[in-house]
Amino acid sequence: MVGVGARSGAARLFGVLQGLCRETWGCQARGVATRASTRVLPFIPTQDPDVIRKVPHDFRVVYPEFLPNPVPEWRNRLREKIERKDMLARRSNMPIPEFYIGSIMAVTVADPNAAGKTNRFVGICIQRGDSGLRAWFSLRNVIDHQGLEIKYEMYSPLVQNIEVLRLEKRLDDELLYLRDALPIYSTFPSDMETEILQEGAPVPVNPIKVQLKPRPWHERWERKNLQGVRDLGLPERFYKKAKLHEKPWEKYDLMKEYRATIPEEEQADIFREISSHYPLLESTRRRGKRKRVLPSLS
Amino acid sequence: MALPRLQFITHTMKNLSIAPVCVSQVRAMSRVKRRRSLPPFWWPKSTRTMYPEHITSQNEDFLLDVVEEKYSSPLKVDPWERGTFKERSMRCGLIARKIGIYPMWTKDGSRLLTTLLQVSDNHVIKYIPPEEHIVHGLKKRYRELGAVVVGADPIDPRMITKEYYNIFSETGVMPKKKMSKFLVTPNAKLARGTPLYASHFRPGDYVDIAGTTIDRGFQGVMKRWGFKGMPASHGVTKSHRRGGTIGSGGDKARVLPGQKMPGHMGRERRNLRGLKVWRVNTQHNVLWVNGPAVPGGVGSYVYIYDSLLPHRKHTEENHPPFPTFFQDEEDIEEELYDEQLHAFHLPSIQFAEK
Amino acid sequence: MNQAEIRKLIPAVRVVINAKHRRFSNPKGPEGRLMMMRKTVTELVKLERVELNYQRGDEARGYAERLIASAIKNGDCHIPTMEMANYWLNEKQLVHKLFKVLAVRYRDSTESYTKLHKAPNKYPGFFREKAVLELKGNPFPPLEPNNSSRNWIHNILLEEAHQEYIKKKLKEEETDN
Amino acid sequence: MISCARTRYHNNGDEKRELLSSEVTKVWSRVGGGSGLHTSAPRQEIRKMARLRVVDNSALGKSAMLEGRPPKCIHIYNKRGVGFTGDKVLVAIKGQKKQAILTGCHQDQKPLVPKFDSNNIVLIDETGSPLGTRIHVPIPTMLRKKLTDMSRPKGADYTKILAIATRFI
Repeated sequence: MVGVGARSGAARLFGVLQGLCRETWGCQARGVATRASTRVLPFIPTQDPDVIRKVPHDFRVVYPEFLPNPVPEWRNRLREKIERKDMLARRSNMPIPEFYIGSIMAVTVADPNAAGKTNRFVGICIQRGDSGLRAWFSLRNVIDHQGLEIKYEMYSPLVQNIEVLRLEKRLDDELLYLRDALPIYSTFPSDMETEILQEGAPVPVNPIKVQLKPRPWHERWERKNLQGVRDLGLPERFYKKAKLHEKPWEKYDLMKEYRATIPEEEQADIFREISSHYPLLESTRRRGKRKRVLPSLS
Repeated sequence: MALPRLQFITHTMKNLSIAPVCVSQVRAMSRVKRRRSLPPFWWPKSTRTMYPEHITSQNEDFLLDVVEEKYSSPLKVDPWERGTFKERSMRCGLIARKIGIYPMWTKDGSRLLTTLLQVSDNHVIKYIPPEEHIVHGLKKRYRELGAVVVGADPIDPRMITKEYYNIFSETGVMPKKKMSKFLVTPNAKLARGTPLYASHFRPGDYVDIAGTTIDRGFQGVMKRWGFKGMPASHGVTKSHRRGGTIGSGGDKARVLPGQKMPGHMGRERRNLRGLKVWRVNTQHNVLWVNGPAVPGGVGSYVYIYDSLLPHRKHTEENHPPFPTFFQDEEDIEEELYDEQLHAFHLPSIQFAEK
Repeated sequence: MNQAEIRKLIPAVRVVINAKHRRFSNPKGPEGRLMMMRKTVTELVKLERVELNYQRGDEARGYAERLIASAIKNGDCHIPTMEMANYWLNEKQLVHKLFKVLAVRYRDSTESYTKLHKAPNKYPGFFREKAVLELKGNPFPPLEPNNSSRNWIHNILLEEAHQEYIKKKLKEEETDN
Repeated sequence: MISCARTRYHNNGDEKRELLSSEVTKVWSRVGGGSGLHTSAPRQEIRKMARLRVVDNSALGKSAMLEGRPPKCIHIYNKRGVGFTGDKVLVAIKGQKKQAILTGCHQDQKPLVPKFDSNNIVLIDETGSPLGTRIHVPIPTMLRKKLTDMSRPKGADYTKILAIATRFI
């Protein structure tokens, strides 16, 4: 007697009861006190197996801030969904192009104190971080022999325009060592023209190796396993000490690696959710056709 | 002695065993016990003991069908007469869950952090008129107030005790996970089963928020009270994070009450007053309130009231929907923003040349 | 920085895990903790059913799941996966078992590869939660006998109630028509 | 050693620019970020005893920087004791006490506020007018508002610093 409708109704009810814990939170606290460690429930993948295949494979690299912060205590599916909606709303007004650490960018912001009420800064992207609406990146340049860095929030409504003048990657994930490098490596003219790459070409990796100034430095770069730096020329004792601080076992810690990522299936769900905006995202991803121009420094 | 105690129990049970929240006094002295590890003896146990019952799948489906049928159509009661707002009227509050924090920007470009509070399935469970409402305080003001019991978040009726289930039997809504009692003036009374939505508050209103802070367990003085600790070297041994002396000799020769010492930190009820509501989402029932300091971690329950601050109180000219916003009867936009807030779908901020 | 790691794409673990790892104290520090986990994972792959403390079993379970999942996904020609198997399995013949036996066994599996049972602990004795961790599809007799619960009293009563419910519904429909 | 490094790697650069940058680098190694002197905490806050860098062309500041005796912060005219862009400081420079305005800070800054590689100051006198006639390096635009707010109609007028700046960022 109980028809299909009732069955689906029962399923919906079950969803209401279970859903709050499972879908929205993805984690549950064991015991009464919150001090007990939080348990993370397994992610239930989408029923459609094609979803993972349909997501463009490089989306997580191009739009990393659409992936939430993986700390389970701070996660909530509804909040992430609303946040993504806001991000897309902002992007439809102010397109944010594809960029990487090492790309040379120009950012125009509204500034009530500037002469023309806008302020443009050109520089190399040395760091980017945070997810969601908090996402930011830092640009560095040397102007009048003075090193300058400015941090920009990607979704701040003060930002008028973001241009990528030269789209390229570097060998490292952070270029903070440019603070200790010779100023020539972070000097870019403010009237730099956009270098155009061929369409569909992969993003070039700039293999430039930077010469650092002699110590003292901001950080102990010999401990950071930097790729984009020439021989540091330090005495042997520095490398010995760096060796002691290495953690070679960390790359085998499978669960540490897992806890720092968003699972593949969940990423597919996130990018499927924003898939109706793909035309918008893709049209603003790389403006115009580009061609590779070799950097003058290398 | 037995009779008053029995009376007390029956009265509190009648009032649904929920302590009055609006009139609770915040005690800052550390001598007073600030948190209980167990609920009070008269608190009805909500969930029953679960054990593997191995119910067959057909029976499982049948049970779900029964539950579904029972709660498919909420109990219809005749709508009560709706009062009008007067000076000193008190409205019912809401129960919400903290779901996260993220930045928003105002129209002059300044950044602010907002806390997102989800008003999840709030329903009125009961109205207690002032005559039946027992107030232990002596103030006349509180004797004139009734109370509205609100529940939030459905719970599977198969998981709870009969005692707890009976509370909801007349309401026609699914049993609730979390309940709270809000003091109201009689003109703000609400019929049982009335759904409450986030649109109970408008953007620009000021609210008070009460919640339980994050439980940090037993902590030392550096974390709990912000002591400086002691030096890392210069002959200090085994005392780097200790508080040092706690009293003096001489005539006192004792530790003064209220001395800051290590102990349990967090899991205390805290009130935040006068937070601005910046934005309301009426589809998902989410409120964006000012600041990242709403007590509790992500997922904790908080109670939202109209602000009691003298300059934030509502007036007869400008007051929020009274006694609540009946969202099923009126149309409302999906997203409501405060005037000063920059909505993300608006174009970038530009400053005009002088 | 406060971002999800994007260099690797990892399939979801199909079991409940702790939000943070447990800090098993070890004189060798974090490395020693991993070496301890390695022993358990090796034993599990070798024996397919091990009895151990619950906390340790729950922690090692995630590592075993991830190892098997990567073996299924990447196969034995993928060098990083092979290095990982080499690290996690102390006995080298087990590397063959991982790729040739377990990866084949769980290829089409849609659920978790391991199972964790809570086990009774000895009395009198030092109380510690005990557990049995096993690989699914092992050759041993099952720990939890799958007896039918159809004849249990509450199931019979519920079935009767179901029949009555259907009859009542039918009658209601008839009266409506 | 620095000039060595430069000739080795950038011998094709502009000659004049080389000279300037070598001076800057020499001074830079003394002040701000990678200073050999241990000035302040790793956060590079401007507190008392922090070495600063004069960026105007006043004779006093120029000679102090060229001698390699950068001015030392001995007081900060705010209530926190940590200097931010636009704050007034008292510096000890070549045995004299001089007031100065901070025009750039090295510690991590909020979004949209430029972070400089060195802690820059411009020397001023009691009336707020600068000792030099030019500022070599860019200064942040937020100084326009801050210095205007700091100025008093019958007191010190700091806005003259804005007039001698060459570039705003």
